[in-house]
Amino acid sequence: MAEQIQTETQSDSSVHTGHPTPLTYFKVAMTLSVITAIEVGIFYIEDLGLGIIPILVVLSTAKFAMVAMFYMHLRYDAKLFTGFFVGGLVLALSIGLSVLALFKFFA
Amino acid sequence: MAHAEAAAHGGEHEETSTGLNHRKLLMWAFLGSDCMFFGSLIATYVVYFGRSKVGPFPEDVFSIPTTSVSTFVLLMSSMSMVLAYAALNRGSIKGFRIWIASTAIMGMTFLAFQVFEFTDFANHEVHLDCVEIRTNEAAIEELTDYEKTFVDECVEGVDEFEEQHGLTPRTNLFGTTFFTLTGFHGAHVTLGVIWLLSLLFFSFTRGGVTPARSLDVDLAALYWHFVDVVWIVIFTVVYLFGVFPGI
Amino acid sequence: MSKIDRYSSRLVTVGLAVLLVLLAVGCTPEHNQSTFDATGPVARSQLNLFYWILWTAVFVFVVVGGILIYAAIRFRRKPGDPDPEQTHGNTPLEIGWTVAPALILAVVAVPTVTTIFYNANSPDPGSLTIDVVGHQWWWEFNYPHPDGSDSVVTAANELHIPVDEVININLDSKDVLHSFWIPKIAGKVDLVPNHPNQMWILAEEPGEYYGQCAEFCGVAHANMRFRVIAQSRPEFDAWLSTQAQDAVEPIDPLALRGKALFEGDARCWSCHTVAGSKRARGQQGPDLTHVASRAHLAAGIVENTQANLRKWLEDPDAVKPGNLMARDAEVYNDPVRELTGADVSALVAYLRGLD
Amino acid sequence: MTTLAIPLPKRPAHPTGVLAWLTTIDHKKIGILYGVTAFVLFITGGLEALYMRFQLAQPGQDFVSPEVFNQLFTMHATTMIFLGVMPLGAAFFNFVIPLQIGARDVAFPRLNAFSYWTFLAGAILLKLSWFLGGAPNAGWFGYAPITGSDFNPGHGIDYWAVSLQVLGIASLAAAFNFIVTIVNMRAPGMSLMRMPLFTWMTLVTSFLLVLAFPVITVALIELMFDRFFGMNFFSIGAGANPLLWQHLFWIFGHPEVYILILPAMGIVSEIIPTFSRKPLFGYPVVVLSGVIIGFMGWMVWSHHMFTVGLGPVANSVFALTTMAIAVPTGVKIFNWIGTMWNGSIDLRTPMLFAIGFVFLFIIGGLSGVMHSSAASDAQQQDTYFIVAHIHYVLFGGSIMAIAAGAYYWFPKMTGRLMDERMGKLNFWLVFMGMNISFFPMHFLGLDGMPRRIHSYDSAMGWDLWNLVSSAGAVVLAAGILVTIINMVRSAKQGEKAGADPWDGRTLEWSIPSPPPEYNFEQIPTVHGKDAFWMQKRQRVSTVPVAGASGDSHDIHLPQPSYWPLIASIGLLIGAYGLVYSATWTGIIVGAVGLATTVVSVYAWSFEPVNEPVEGAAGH
Ligand code: HEA
Ligand code: HEA
Ligand code: HEC
Ligand code: CUA
Ligand SMILES: [Cu+2]
Repeated sequence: MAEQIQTETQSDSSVHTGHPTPLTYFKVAMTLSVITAIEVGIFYIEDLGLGIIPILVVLSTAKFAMVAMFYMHLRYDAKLFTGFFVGGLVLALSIGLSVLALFKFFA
Repeated sequence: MAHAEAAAHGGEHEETSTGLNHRKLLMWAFLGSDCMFFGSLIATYVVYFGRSKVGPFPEDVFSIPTTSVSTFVLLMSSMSMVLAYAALNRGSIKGFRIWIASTAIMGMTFLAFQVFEFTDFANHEVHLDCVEIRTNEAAIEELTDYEKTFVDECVEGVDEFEEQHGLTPRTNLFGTTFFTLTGFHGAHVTLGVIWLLSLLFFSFTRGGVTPARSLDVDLAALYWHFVDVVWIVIFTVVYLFGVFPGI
Repeated sequence: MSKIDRYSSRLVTVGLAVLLVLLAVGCTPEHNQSTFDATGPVARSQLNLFYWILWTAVFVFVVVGGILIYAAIRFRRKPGDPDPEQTHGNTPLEIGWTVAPALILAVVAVPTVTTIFYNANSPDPGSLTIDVVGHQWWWEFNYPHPDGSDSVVTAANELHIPVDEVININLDSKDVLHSFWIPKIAGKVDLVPNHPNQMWILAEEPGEYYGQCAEFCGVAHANMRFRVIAQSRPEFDAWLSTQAQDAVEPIDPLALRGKALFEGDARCWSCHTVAGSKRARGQQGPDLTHVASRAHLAAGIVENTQANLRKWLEDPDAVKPGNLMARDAEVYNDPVRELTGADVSALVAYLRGLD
Repeated sequence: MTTLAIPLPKRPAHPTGVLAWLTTIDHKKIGILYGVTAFVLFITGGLEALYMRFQLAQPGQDFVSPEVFNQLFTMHATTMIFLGVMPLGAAFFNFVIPLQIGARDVAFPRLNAFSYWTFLAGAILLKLSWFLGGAPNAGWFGYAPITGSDFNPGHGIDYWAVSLQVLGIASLAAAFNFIVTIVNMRAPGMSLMRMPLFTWMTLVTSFLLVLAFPVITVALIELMFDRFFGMNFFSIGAGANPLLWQHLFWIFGHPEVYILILPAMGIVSEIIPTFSRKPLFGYPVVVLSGVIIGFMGWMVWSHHMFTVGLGPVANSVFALTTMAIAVPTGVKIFNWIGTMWNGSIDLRTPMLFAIGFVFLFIIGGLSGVMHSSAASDAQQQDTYFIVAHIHYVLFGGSIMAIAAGAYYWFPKMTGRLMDERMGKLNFWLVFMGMNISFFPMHFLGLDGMPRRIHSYDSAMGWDLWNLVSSAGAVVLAAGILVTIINMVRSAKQGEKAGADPWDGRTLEWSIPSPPPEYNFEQIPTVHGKDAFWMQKRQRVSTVPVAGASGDSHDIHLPQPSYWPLIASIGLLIGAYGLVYSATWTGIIVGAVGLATTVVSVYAWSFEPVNEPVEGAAGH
């Protein structure tokens, strides 16, 4: 079991599936721009009310994920890196949300 | 070639227990840690959201179109950063220089926007068209909460009311938390720009920046992209949610 | 039983005895702030919960600590011992000692949650409500006016409550954090500026209870105390209606001179309120309208006697180091305005009359 | 594998004397520096405690003024936690970890030196406050708003905030370093589940550090901005909520207490198997429980805020999560006992301290569970009952384990054993003193004695137990005096230890004491847990890794460097300037310090790398 853990990481790091090309990077950039444009666009639709929150959360999470996966090449890199980063990220997110809840922010 | 290939992957085939490079591991651990840093700043901002006792409030000062442009610039800088790294790995030092320079320039553009924004907020003026207010009942509804508190200044004979009510870090909770959060993001960007410019500079020295040492660039790039994703969050949470008129 | 076994079981017995003796001498309900002498439902619910957990903890301690010491003694190495068997674990055992603590905790968790909710929700939100405001380093108590109007009756440092009635308390602070604690009646709740809190209390027996600020609040934190006087309803009503009245006008010439000083050169008026006086409307210090009716001075620090009042006015810092009157009142920090012995006598005469 | 273009310079002649210590980047020397410095600082914290105990020995005493008393408890706790226990832990991380994992150094040796010097800078800055206008006085958790300039003019709080930031930089740098070292530099064959327990707990602790310190960094930044620039984070007039500070502080603070105890648990998990001659019982579960404790440490912070008015729902949730931590902690305790069971127990001093640790920690942990019951905690919070808990877990826990570790690894560090008879005396004095001093505090707390009071009235009935407690502190001090004497004497004339005085189980015992600079002549290959024990008993040989040189002359170690030291001096100067940033002198001094640091960081990164061939890159 222990051995497995190690060899797994080892093999992960040496697998390089389909390296991205500048074209990929460009496509990602275009997608990011389009999403940003959508975000700013729907911002002016007042009728959305509170509904804008989930929409924007989803859209900006998508942007965040794309940058992390492609530009920071987490998608192609060792899982351990993703672990370190996502660990901090998820912890920050959950604690942040708990603090807001404790301040009755959602009430 | 085999050499460049190895380097292209950030020297992953090192003789370490995991095969991963020390510095790269350090960088990722640092980024995880920095999430907690920005998480705390953002939480502070949100906890105090809407609790300022005096204005100006977000809707008085924010300009979404302006910030959208600077956001766009920062996003594009991430693209040019990754292209710089790709160029270096291809062995094109010239391509690298071009892209890294444009990344730094876009970073500086973003900072310039921020400086502009900060001074603009600090010099914010309350501006009321008193004639309009007197003649058109609905005009008051259009004002922000903060501006409404000045409606009484529109006494007979005043056609236009104008007064400086800037937002500084001392003005209210909003000013304090906003400037601190975006200021620390700006400080990260500044550090990044210095880093990028150093890389550009050393690409002119012998053996300074080479495909074999692309890890140096990789680390700077990770940092840069991280600063970018933090802005993605700030832009949504602070700017878009902050002044969305529908909420 | 081997010698070692006997030895260690005796050790455990002795240890247990020592522990029980310690616990017995440790509980001293007669002490002023003992939590073992609960005289109200809130404190009692907390005490019962405490006992429940205490015995659980003692049980765990005796068992686990006992086994630890037993093992340390029983398995001592003797010269020439071979290596012991190299066991690596025992799954059923390990599951057992994961589940057992979880079960014990469940036993503690249930009464914990019920008590939390019991204490949080006042059984009678409509009954007498007192606003408590914490100041560095004294207490302000505001009661609803007996005439039913919206105005309040302000007192300081002595909380009078009717016995056997639910009292609702609103807690607020104007400066730093404080904590409101009457060990025999209820556990503490903090006073947090910009974050008002509520609690409820009930005293079952008439009498005087000690209270104390429990959250560090600066130099005189140790001396930020108060008393709770629980009395019968009629006594309480009588007390409240006296407190609602304006201050007594002095007739004695010395006291009159004291009043003049108070409302004049000594500048006491800038910090203290004396109801009925036009000048004395200050808010920084305790309300002195009925200061003579209080049993203690300076937040429960000294008895309110003529001599102590004199000492207080001569040198407040000597009575209560660091207090804000000594720091900020001009008569103490501006040599030109210093009070003479005669001034003090006059002020004492005046204040002693304010009952 | 990255091959270096530049030829490695010849290994330089070693600097000698003081210079050798100032420029060293050898993890063992840095470990010793950490240990000695932190021990001295621990004693200063102890002296601060003794002052308090003298003052409180009898009612109504005037031995120290209330102002000074407030500074005493603030400095006592800040010192003990940040300058005592944490760096004492770091001393062991530094000295032991590379040896336990079979490495020649840490991943970033110069960063490691920087961590130490920066820690020293922070310590100096904090302690200087006593002499430069007054120490901080708002308690170790510095609750807003009493730390604000309105209620706290003067520079005490500035020193506190700034020095904690400096110490934070030191801790963060060290933690990153140890994460990379442990993840990346294990000897071949040492998989995660073969790592010694102490290494494991160090890894968990390091993760807690890198995730917890940014939070207090932000809290302190907010405090500093309020104080220096008149911002409003905690300004009541502007509508700020002081609970924000409390949340940020305890989100850091609770993981922090596990940062203080997990290394201790790691130490004990090494000592108990060694002196019982048995492998650690239930190794995977002990590892897992450590990880779970580290993880659950994030879900309980509001148990320090049961009385601030979070409401019954939040209080219940945090009460339950807090109680739950007793389960993984209990698992550890039971597995230690399981290790001793049927063992062959040698009650040498390290083992005595280890058993003392387990015993006292059970008491401290159980009083922790009592606090976790939010409703009854309303009677205990901010009383001496809490003070009792603090000291049972921190003294009975962390310090006892650190003492155990000191006796255990002293021979490895110095080549000499500590005196056994004095060791026993040491243990019993400390153990008795600690109980006499801290057990009565339970009674005092339940008897209504609040914490942080500079004096009390005889009428309250607290005289007896306070006197007993103070007497206990004197016994405790005597015990610690014995530690000092024993250490100093043994370092000079103690019995020669040899490589493996305890019949140890882990790799550090396979090399000479004190270890040569390069640690391992040949990097060992690991075939299981307790690698060295296996080698000794089962005759499994450790074979050198292909490629690693077998000849110590060929071992290239990173060279000593000035830059870490200079960078830290820059930080010290800069931080000192920051305290006075309201004045021009302050700003100038601060700028000079900052510039020094920036320059030395640049110089550092361009210094010839001189990486050892093995790939332990020192960048
Ligand atoms: C090393 C440091 C350390 C450690 C390890 C702990 C461990 C624990 N602490 Fe402690 N704590 C502090 C340091 C520490 N604490 C400090 C410094 C403060 C005060 C801060 C201040 O205000 O200044 C504090 C305060 C504090 C409070 C706040 C009290 C208040 O101010 O009102 C609480 C409340 O829940 C608490 C709870 C706990 C619990 C439940 C544990 C648990 O982790 C303990 C778990 C261990 C055991 C339970 C014992 C062994 C287990 C068994 C034998 C199994 C069987 C057990 C059962 C079934 C119960 N602690
Ligand atoms: C690791 C942490 C740690 C340690 C080891 C200690 C150790 C001790 N503590 Fe500490 N303490 C805390 C952490 C710690 N404490 C914390 C977090 C608080 C809360 C603070 C707050 O409220 O903010 C606290 C608070 C605290 C208080 C309560 C203050 C108050 O609320 O008013 C008291 C009171 O007695 C006290 C006493 C002691 C004593 C007597 C020791 C003893 O164990 C000390 C033993 C050491 C010595 C006695 C030194 C030996 C010295 C010599 C031998 C000198 C001779 C030699 C030479 C000069 C060469 N501590
Ligand atoms: C700067 C404000 C200030 C001024 C001026 C001032 N006081 Fe006070 N006074 C206080 C404060 C604050 C307290 C509460 C002290 C404490 O208990 O910590 C107090 C307490 C008292 C008390 C005790 C009240 C009680 O119930 O315990 C008396 C009596 C008193 N003041 C009388 C006077 C007299 C007489 C003068 C004028 C000579 C005076 N004060 C001037 C602030 C002031
Ligand atoms: Cu008020 Cu302590
Ligand atoms: Cu805690």
